[in-house]
Amino acid sequence: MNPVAPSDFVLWLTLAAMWLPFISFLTIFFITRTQLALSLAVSVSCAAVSLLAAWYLLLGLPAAQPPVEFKMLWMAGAEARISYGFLLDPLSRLMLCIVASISFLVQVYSLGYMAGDDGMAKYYSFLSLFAWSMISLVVAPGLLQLYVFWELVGLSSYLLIGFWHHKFSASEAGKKAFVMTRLGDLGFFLGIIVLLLHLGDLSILKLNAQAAAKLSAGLVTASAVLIFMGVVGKSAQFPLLTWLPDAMEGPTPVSALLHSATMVAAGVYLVSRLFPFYAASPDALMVVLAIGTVTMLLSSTMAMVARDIKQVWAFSTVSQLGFMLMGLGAGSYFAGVFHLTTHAAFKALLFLCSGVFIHHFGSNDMYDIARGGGRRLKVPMITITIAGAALAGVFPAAGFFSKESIMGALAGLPQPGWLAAGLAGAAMTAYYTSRLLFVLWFPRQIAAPHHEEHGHGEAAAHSAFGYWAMGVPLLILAGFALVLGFFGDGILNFLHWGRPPEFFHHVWLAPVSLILVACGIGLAWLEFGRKKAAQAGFLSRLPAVEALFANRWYMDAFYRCMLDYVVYGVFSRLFTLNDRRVVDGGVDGVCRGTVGGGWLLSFLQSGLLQYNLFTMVLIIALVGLYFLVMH
Amino acid sequence: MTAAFPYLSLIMLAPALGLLIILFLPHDSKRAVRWVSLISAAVSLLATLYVWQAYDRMAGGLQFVERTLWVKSLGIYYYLGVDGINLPLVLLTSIVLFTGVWTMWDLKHRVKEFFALMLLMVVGVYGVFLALDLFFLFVFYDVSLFPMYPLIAIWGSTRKEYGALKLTLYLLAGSALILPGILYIYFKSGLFTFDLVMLAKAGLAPDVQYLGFFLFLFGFGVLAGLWPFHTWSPVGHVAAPTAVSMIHAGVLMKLGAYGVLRVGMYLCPQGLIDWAPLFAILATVGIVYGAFVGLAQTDLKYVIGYSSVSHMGLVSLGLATMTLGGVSGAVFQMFAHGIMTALLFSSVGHVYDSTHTKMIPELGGMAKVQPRASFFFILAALAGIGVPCLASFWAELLVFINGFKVYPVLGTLALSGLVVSALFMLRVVQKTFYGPKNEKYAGCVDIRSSMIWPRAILAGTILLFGLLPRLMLDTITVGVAPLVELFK
Amino acid sequence: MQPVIAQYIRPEVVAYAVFFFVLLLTLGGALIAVIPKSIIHNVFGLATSLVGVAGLFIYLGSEFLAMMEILIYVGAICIAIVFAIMLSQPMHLQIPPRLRPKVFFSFVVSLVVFISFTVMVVRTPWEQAVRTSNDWGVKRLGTLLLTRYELLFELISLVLLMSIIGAVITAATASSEKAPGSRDGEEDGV
Amino acid sequence: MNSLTVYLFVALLLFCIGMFGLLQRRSLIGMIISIELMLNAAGINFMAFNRFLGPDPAVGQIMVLFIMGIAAAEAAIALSLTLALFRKLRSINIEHARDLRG
Repeated sequence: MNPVAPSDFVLWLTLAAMWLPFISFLTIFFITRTQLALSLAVSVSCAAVSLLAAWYLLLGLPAAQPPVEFKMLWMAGAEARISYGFLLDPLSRLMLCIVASISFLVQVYSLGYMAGDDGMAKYYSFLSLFAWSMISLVVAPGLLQLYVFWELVGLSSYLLIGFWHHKFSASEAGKKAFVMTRLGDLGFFLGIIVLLLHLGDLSILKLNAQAAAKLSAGLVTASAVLIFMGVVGKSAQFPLLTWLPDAMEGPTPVSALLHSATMVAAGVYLVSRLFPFYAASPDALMVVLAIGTVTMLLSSTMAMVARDIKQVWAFSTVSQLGFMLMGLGAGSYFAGVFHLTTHAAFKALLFLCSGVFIHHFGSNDMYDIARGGGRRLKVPMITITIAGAALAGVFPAAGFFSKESIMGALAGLPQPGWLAAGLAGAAMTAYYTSRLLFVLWFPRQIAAPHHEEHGHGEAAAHSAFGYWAMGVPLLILAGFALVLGFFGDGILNFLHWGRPPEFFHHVWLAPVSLILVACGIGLAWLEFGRKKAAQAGFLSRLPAVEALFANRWYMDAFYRCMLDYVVYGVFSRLFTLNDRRVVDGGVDGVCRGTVGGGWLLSFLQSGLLQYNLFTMVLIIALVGLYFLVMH
Repeated sequence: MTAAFPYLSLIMLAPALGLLIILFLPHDSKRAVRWVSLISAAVSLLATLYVWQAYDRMAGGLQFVERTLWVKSLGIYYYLGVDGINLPLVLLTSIVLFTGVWTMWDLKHRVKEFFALMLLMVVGVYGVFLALDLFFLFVFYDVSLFPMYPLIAIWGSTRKEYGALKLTLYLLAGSALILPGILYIYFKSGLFTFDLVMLAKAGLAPDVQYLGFFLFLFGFGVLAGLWPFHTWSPVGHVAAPTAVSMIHAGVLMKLGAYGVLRVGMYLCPQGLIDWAPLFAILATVGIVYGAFVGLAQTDLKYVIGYSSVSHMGLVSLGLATMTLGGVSGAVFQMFAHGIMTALLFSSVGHVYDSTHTKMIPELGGMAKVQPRASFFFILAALAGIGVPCLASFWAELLVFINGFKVYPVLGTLALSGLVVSALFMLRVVQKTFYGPKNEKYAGCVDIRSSMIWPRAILAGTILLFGLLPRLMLDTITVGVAPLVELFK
Repeated sequence: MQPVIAQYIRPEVVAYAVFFFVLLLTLGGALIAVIPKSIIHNVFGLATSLVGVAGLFIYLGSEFLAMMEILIYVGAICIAIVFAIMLSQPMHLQIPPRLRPKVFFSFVVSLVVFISFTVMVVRTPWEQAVRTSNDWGVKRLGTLLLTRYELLFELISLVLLMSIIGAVITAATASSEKAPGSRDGEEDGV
Repeated sequence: MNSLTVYLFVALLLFCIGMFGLLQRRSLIGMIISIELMLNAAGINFMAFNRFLGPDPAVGQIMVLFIMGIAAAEAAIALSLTLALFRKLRSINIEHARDLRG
């Protein structure tokens, strides 16, 4: 379908949705930083306007609207012409809405969570920056604009993960996130260059429509896989998945934003954005599927042993992202996007609920929280259960439907192994989710109600305003997590412009996966829920395996080793040595040689008058002799 | 087109006039010296801004030309002019000079001599960028190099005599290649003129271009920090005082790349085609190598020095691609890197002045102690690692695209240098500005309100051209397009 | 006996004898001026040699120059040297032994010079220029000095004047500068 | 006695003896003496050419007169330097005066 130019109203609405967060960032960062209330007002109101615009764009435009495209030239340097503008098609409208909603909710939530923090204004400016870059990424009409904001998303997550930069671990995590995603972006950028050099135009619509026709199959696969490297970095897929669990060093609302709608979602979004392009290369899809599967299984195992509440969710994010990629890799555009949507809702909810606990008890450890009396906090306790159910894929929560559609796509594949892996993953998901929930619900010893440890900003947290600022977003998100699943068909129709492709429902699949989920929950009940349970997983009986899982399959250690021994130890040291000794040493050697030569020659300058005379006379005499003999 | 008013001479001679006035001021009138320097820098800046906005981008080519015969028997002309290539660099010089003078406002030690030498150096820099006559270009080139020695040796720190000597010797060694190159071209062309434009129009024999470009490549390459002739740069930067580092890393290193571009590539296009693979290899090695070595440094200024090596490698790679995008990217990178490095050095300069250390392990948590200085440093560091919407991103983008297009393997290697440079820059940011603060430096003051402005100008420039790259690129492309035609 | 002697005392024989005597004075004096270690002997050798040179000048037709030679060199310069010796080189001090290699190499170099110049002297075809004047008189000398060579004459006077002033200043300031230094030296000596 | 070569030869011998002395003497005064010898050799040469080859006998004599003037000036300077050197070093041994050693 050919794109149409936007009407004036849509143009300004979209630009408002895109630019208000940026304006808010600039205003807060450079002008109103010292006035907290004003800054908060600016930020939240900009986010609200942006949210409204996004919802209007999602619902207000006609369903069968052809894509709306608007471009202006941003940079022109010979071959590379980067346009700036937006592309509104169902996918970007849906995603725009998700991003705007989550970032608005997170901003509201942070009013309570971050109250009393020194850098709260700065925090809000960064949130705005994050929203701006993610929104611009989502609506980008061309790959180069997408790449630009892709990098900016990386930057804003760097700033936010390392927000409490006086903590070493936080700044370390920010750095790790940035560098590891940068590693993946290397491939992304190369892929873009390959496409640019062969196509000359990186408009997403054209790319999706024409790439297969214009490029050779090998080239499509190569560039698709290269671009997928960026996804691997951004969406924390195997082998670059270890930065995400560390990224929870940032404030919890940031984690919510990061894990649901912005940073990691960007990767999956990119694959969906270029889905027709990927679909042109079965090999590339196979790579996506394989990476997704490996990641999903690995991170599920890691989540099974983590004690840190945020870490459990972090691993679950990684594994759910793996699920999405599996869905996309299996060839179902809808399944991936649908799961992305529902996941955004329930994962944001999970983190925000955990944030309340962490905020209240000042601890990340789920046993500590349980012992502190976590279950007395009614709103977060109920909402976290809903979100957990969604994550585990329990009917009727949203996760069930989206996961079901992914399983459907996997079942359509010729090899049954993928489906088996998917089902195993679902069971594991159910296990670790319910493990955490049971620990929270059925603590072994409960401390006295008033013997609580407080996190930061405790005074503000207990105010009514703070409580409701944090509570309302939870309730809203819980609503979404519950009902979003029933909109599956609507989203399907919407995404395919009202002409959904034939979609196979496997009747036997839902019961099978439900049974597996039940098994997972049951196992967790046996170990953690029932009265006599020791609250120790079956894995604790296999210390080696547990250690393997808890140490993230030693991937971190591997990277640390690589960094320490290969990058620092070998390259950096060798090059430095080379620089000091060989290059610089060579130069110094030349200098020393010159000085030494001068020193040697200085013996000729003995200061002895007669010696100089002697030389002079001798040379004159010899020259004289030479001329006489010659002529 | 002949300008009615000699704006270019004004740009160049305003610092010279300032220099003269300073020389006649009494030794202890420090305020007057500062003000005279600042005003002459401001006059240059304003004139540059006027030329920048008045330059006709549709017409392109050389504008604001001033051409007078100087020595007839040797064919030497006083010949100034701007096109899309040197206009950004003149703008860069003006900005860095103005902010540099302002940054050194608090200098106490031998103020008069410092500003006099600095202005002298800048006169040379303007001369090189503006002159279109090889003789003048070379003379100004050396004028801009000589003041470095006293500037570093007197006002520097950390092995200053060593650094100054090394830098001077290196650069003079480069000059020693350039002069034969110029004379070689002069005699072999048969025109007996130093007029760059005439020489370029006449065209030289391929073998003359071959040798000529070789001489220019390595002669100017030394100043551009071309690997492996780069070691003067970190040592010199470490030793130099803040403003000198700013001008030196920000502007002077560009003289080298500009020389390769204006003299080498303009006069000897065939020579570049012959030497391009070697040039590209050296550039790529420089990019990767500089990043890795920077990773192992513990001195803040060394880190910046090596990042300069890495970034100037990008400039060289861009030039070696011989494509419109690549060369434009290289020119843009010169500008962006100049501003960025100036900002880095001016922030580090403040940290060093207040804490008296620039060793990374000793610092830490400076973001809490000196939020302003930290902000500027981090902004510049982010620009350095190619964060979008900051000026150097676009330049790097263009260079990488064209680098990959012309040299796929080298381009990929250079790209991987980007990851390493991200690693080492963030490492510095983390170790120095983040983390728990060192109580020893807890009482150190931040940048004063009035001293924010020079840094803010630099930061604003980075942001402005980062958000609106066309402002810069449209001009550059106009200048580069005719040059690139030579390679076809 | 008269004729026998007269047979030998022919004018040309006498002339030769005297010539050889003059040569002997010149070269022998020169050797004495150079070889002995005692500086005062050297000065006497120099004086002898200079007298010989004056004799040679007579043989070459210029009595005036011979007289000047004796006046200026023997009379003035040698005396000045003697004064310098008295002021600077205490005669009673031990004279350090010679360095044989130095003497040897000096000899070799001088020999090389000698050979090269000898070759030149022998191989050059000397040609008589056209005589424009045959007047050896002192009067013409004086006229020329004050006409054609006036500038040179003035110049040489100036050089002499300056050198004498310079000599005085050098000797004088050196002594005044030396004053503290020499005391140091004496203290060292003590 | 009446051949140019004889005089040139004598002058050459005198010159070389002077040079020998100049090169091997350590005493500054000894060196001055040697220089005087060499100057005289030059004078003999002038006179010899004047006598046998020159166009005008007055010219050679004038040259020798100039040489004498120069020699006088040279001697004055050299001797004053000797005195200065002696005051500085307490010696006129030329091997002790080597401040210019590189």
